[in-house]
Amino acid sequence: MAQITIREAISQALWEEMEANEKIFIMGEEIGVWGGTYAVTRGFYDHFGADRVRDTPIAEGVIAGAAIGAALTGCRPVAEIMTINFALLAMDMIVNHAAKLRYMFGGQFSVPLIVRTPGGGGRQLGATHSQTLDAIFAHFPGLRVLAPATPYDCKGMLKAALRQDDPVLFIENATLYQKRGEVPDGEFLVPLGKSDIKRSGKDVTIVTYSKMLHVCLDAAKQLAKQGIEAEIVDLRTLRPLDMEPVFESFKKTNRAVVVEEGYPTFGVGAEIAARIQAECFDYMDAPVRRIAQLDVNLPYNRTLEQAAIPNADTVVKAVKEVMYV
Amino acid sequence: MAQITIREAISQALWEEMEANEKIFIMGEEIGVWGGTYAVTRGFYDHFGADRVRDTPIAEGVIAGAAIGAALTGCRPVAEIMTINFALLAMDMIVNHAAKLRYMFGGQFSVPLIVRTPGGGGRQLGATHSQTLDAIFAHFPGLRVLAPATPYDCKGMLKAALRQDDPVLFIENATLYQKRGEVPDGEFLVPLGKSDIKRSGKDVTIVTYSKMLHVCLDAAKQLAKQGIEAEIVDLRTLRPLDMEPVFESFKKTNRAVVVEEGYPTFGVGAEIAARIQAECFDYMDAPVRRIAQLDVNLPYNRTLEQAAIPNADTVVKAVKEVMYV
Amino acid sequence: MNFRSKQDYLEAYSQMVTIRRLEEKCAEFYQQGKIGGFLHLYIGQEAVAVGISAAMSEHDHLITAYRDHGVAYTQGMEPKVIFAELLGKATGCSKGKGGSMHLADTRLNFWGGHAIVGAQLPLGAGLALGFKYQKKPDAVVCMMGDGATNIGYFHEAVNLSKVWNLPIVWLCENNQYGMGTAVERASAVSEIRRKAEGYGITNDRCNGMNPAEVYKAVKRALKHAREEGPFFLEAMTYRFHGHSMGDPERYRDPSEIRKWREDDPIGDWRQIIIEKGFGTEPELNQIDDQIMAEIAVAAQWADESPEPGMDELFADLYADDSIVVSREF
Amino acid sequence: MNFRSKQDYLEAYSQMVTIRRLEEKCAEFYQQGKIGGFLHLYIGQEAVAVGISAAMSEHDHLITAYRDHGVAYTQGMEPKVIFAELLGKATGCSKGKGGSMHLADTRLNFWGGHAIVGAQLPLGAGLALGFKYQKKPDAVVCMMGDGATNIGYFHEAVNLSKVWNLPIVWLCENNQYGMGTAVERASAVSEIRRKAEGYGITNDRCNGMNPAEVYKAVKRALKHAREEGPFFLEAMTYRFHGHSMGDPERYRDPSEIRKWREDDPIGDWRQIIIEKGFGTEPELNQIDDQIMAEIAVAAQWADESPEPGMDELFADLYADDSIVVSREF
Ligand SMILES: Cc1ncc(C[n+]2csc(CCOP(=O)(O)OP(=O)(O)O)c2C)c(N)n1
Ligand SMILES: Cc1ncc(C[n+]2csc(CCOP(=O)(O)OP(=O)(O)O)c2C)c(N)n1
Ligand SMILES: [Mg+2]
Ligand SMILES: [Mg+2]
Repeated sequence: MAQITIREAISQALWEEMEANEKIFIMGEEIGVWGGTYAVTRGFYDHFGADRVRDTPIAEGVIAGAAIGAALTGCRPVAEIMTINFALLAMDMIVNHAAKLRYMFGGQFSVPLIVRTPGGGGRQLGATHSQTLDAIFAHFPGLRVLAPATPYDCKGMLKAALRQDDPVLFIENATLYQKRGEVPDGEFLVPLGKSDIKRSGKDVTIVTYSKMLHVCLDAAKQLAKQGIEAEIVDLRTLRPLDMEPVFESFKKTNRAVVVEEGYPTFGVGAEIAARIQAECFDYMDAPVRRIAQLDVNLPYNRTLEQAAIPNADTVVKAVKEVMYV
Repeated sequence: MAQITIREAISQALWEEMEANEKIFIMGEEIGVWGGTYAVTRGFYDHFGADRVRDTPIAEGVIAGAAIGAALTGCRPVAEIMTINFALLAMDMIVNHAAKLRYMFGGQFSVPLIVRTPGGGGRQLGATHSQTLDAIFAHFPGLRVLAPATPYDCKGMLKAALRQDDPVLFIENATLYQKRGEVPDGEFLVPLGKSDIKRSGKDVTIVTYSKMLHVCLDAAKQLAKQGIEAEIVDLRTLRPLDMEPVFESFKKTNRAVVVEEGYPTFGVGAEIAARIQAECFDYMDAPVRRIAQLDVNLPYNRTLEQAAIPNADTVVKAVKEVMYV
Repeated sequence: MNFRSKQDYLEAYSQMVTIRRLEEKCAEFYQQGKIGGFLHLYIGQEAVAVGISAAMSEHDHLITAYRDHGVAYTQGMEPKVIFAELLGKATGCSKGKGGSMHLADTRLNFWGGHAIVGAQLPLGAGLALGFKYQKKPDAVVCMMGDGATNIGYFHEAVNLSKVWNLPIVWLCENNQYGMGTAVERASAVSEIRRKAEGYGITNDRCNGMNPAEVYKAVKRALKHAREEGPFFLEAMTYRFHGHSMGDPERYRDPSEIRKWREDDPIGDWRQIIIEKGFGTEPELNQIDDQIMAEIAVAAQWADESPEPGMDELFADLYADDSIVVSREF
Repeated sequence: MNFRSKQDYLEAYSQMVTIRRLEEKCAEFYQQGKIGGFLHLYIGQEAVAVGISAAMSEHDHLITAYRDHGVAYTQGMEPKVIFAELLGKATGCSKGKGGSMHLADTRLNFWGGHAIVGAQLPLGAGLALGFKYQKKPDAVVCMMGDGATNIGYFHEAVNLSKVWNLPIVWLCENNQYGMGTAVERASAVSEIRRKAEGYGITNDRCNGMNPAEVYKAVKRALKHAREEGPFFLEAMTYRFHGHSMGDPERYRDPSEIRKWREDDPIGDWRQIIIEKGFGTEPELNQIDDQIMAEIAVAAQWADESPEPGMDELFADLYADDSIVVSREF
């Protein structure tokens, strides 16, 4: 097992699959000559050439749209949108076209497309550049929305995504690229659409995904010192949602906290909480608590911004609340 | 009290406020010479002239963006986006600019803008033209998202919206324009951000808004015949959410069904259900049930489409489930 | 078809008349409440579709907007299948799930039918990119209305096509209006082809009321697209009916419509055929009658076709059949 | 300023040097970790900002992208306020909530600082619309990078400005790159002004390394905007540093940068001043020293300014103070 970063994991997944399958090409702003804004595709341009590593104009609509069109012809494009904030400019293409063409045309069209894009706040980029927009994309039937949080999951899920035929929004987190973790040396895939228990515990269920997984793991360590064993379910995929592991865990612990980085209202946590109370009503010893960023735009000032984003302490506090301790 | 349609109500609100305030102008596709795709602005072009009733190119980004810019200078533009589906093309302007400028620039900027747009399905327009995208816009802090359902609320809330300084997304429903209801003869306003009890009842709380209000009112009639008295809370505003009347009602009835027209997952109902279980945990006699369209794209075929959208029967069934009858 | 023989002239005539009758039948179905949603008729613009498809080879592909019945037919879709889709039947090209605005048949190199104005431009650029990337000899014709040339997608797609030198013909059907908005009320330039100059793209304008002229222009454009890169073609045309069914048509003068109707592409083409000695009035009338009968048969077949089953609600949402859609919340 | 007097020449010099020193100090703060987020320096492009603001009257307004420190200053924002915003302080123009990319001061007719590429174009068109609607004599200068001219917003906004004949100058700072992408790798035409042709908009190109030439061109452009409608101006310039701090700069040759640096707008302008006899080396050095001292004072003031209080987290989200933000979920 090798220790690699998430940057390396994603890079390796792309590289290996591109080596294996000529139908795959990548396109996006600054992915070629520059090497990727987050250096994920460094070295790709020299190795694979300008045909397979395509720098684009700043034009998110046609980046997504042309990738969809190329996917229709049987290619497997990976379109990079520099950050998920700019994906709003490609939203019509992603949710009205990538997500609908197969259905709307009675199964004639296939859109084996991946849109990779990093989200998240905490880097003092101001309100427009710090968003976690996962929930609004995951709202749409027809899409697969993935948001893995470890090098293992990132590599295995991206590789799996490149071998199936549905349009995928692959959400990364800009502050996680340096995160290290173990991956097997040889080839491996991680099945899509499966939530995963990242820590076992009997006292409380924490449901989370992406960057907040690591915040929750930290919180769980603190909690363990206080004798509380949290079970952490990493959703990994937001659409289709795999709730079974959540329900199973909840039926054991009878209380849950959902932790996400985005805006709270109409966010990811709402859906999880709503499903838990619907499916596990008789098992509820406390209401499900939701932790998210404050329901405001993110400010530039570091102190204010950090105060607006969930951290391990916020999670610990919420867990104690649902445990009534 | 006069009986008027929602079309007339919105039209009157615009007309009266435009007469009273020169800063207001309206802009959008086909609102002028054509008279509005849904005839809401019929007669405006002749009366107010081309300066105040501005037909635009088909370019949703600049429709919203130019309206924001004009609002910054002290005008009160009302931008019409022909349907909410096309608002995806203006999404960056609405959620990254209208909703953020005041905050991001430390209070210097004011965006007294209204974006009017109709949503909803059920007219065989196919997957891209039949969406109810309320939840994804209401996700964003800084916006006001209104979605009234009666002529009274439409007129009173639109007039109130035109007299305050925050950016408003005013969501109409394309199948409700003919809906009739009473409005006072003289001038009146309806305060923004207040949920409203549209039917009193003691047995179950139905939380809904926009078109589904009428579906729920029908369902309540059926239920009454079976001895079940439903209380119906009309949210009217999705951001900021006014949950107090919901909680109050729930604490009385101890059970609730949330009914919306949009996609279920990460939809409006999730937020409402999550808040109810959080705030009224000790009052819950049953889990909150959510009714929404099926979690698929909407098909063109009428039978299939109708089967995918909630109706009174769906609501009745759900109510009976939470009442365990 | 290369518009050199009598046969080709008659074939073009027959195609235009078929589209006309097909559209008239659609209007009737709509009035009967059998077709729902929006219905955008192609009447008046028939020559454009006929000319385009005639100029296309088996390696060429077409994508367009919601006003798609005409090209669906000239690309080879049978009228009965078109009707079936519009009636929401299981036998429609999209199994009744797409409707009027979403006709397509990938086997006919016909990629739709797209209802978001301008969306077909990025998608079209993508088709061209896909073919070029796969080193196929294929080229793409991407159609759009005059109104669509004002949306951001136009700019992004046309620019990219030049930067990447994609094998694509941008074909603007300038029918003078986007809904009720006359070209000059929405576009900085009313000669739409001028927009191509801003991208350094070779361009041309043609008479969209004559199938042979469209054919010639598209033929040249496709050659250019394949050999050198993107080409922009503006076809001047007019729609004789409203934007869609129910258009109050307050925005144009009846006299303007009358004037254009005098240049009915079908009537004019009849004249040309007769003048060239390619056919006589009675011969053409006979074609008319035959088409009328065929359309009636096709319409009846579609009308009697079965509706899609309820399972279609969940079918084809994902390629991966193992994905189960939640039904209870 | 009209660049006729010695005073104006020295003022322009002083402004350019101030921007340069300000940016250098920003870089230093960034390296110390005191400035966060993205930091886009204006070094090399100073003459553009100086020329633009010189040409603007009290009735003119400016809006730009994230590379905004230079114009913020030339529009009248004090260096200490700029520093304060970048340091996230309560004394910043946006109370520390906007940061480097979101400088603005509406009292200075300076409307930001916008970080979404191209977003300032629709907003700028809207400003012009607002002034025109209110029958004010005001005109707008909307700046953008070369890279921004490829996004859909560009097309929609520029087209609208012509259709509605808005009083606006579209001013493209062509610094040859959008991040690491050279103009010709992203744009169908590398002479950006050519894009204006597609909208029938009068256009011009100027030397963006000389404030007097920028001034002249903008003056003419603004006159045109006010009297006739939109104008498009391309200013040729170059950024001497990376796109933002941390740019690996693998995309351009050091020799190219060297070559451009030989045309440093400040150095060249010094030369011109000396040649015209408007100043001597020692006089100019004295100005330099004074600016250095002023910048140091401003930086210190900002550095010592207080942070915004925690209440700012919820302040100015809505105009309506009665709106309470939920905090527990
Ligand atoms: C993005 C978007 N905005 C608005 C509409 C509504 N709409 C449908 S067709 C149309 C007019 C298009 O005109 P044009 O491109 O000239 O095509 P034509 O109908 O004349 O063939 C409009 C505004 C839409 N479908 N999509
Ligand atoms: C919509 C959007 N896409 C991408 C980005 C990321 N981005 C920021 S600046 C930039 C380059 C812009 O280049 P140009 O317009 O030439 O301006 P310059 O930086 O040269 O001043 C990019 C791609 C963004 N901020 N917004
Ligand atoms: Mg048209
Ligand atoms: Mg640039």
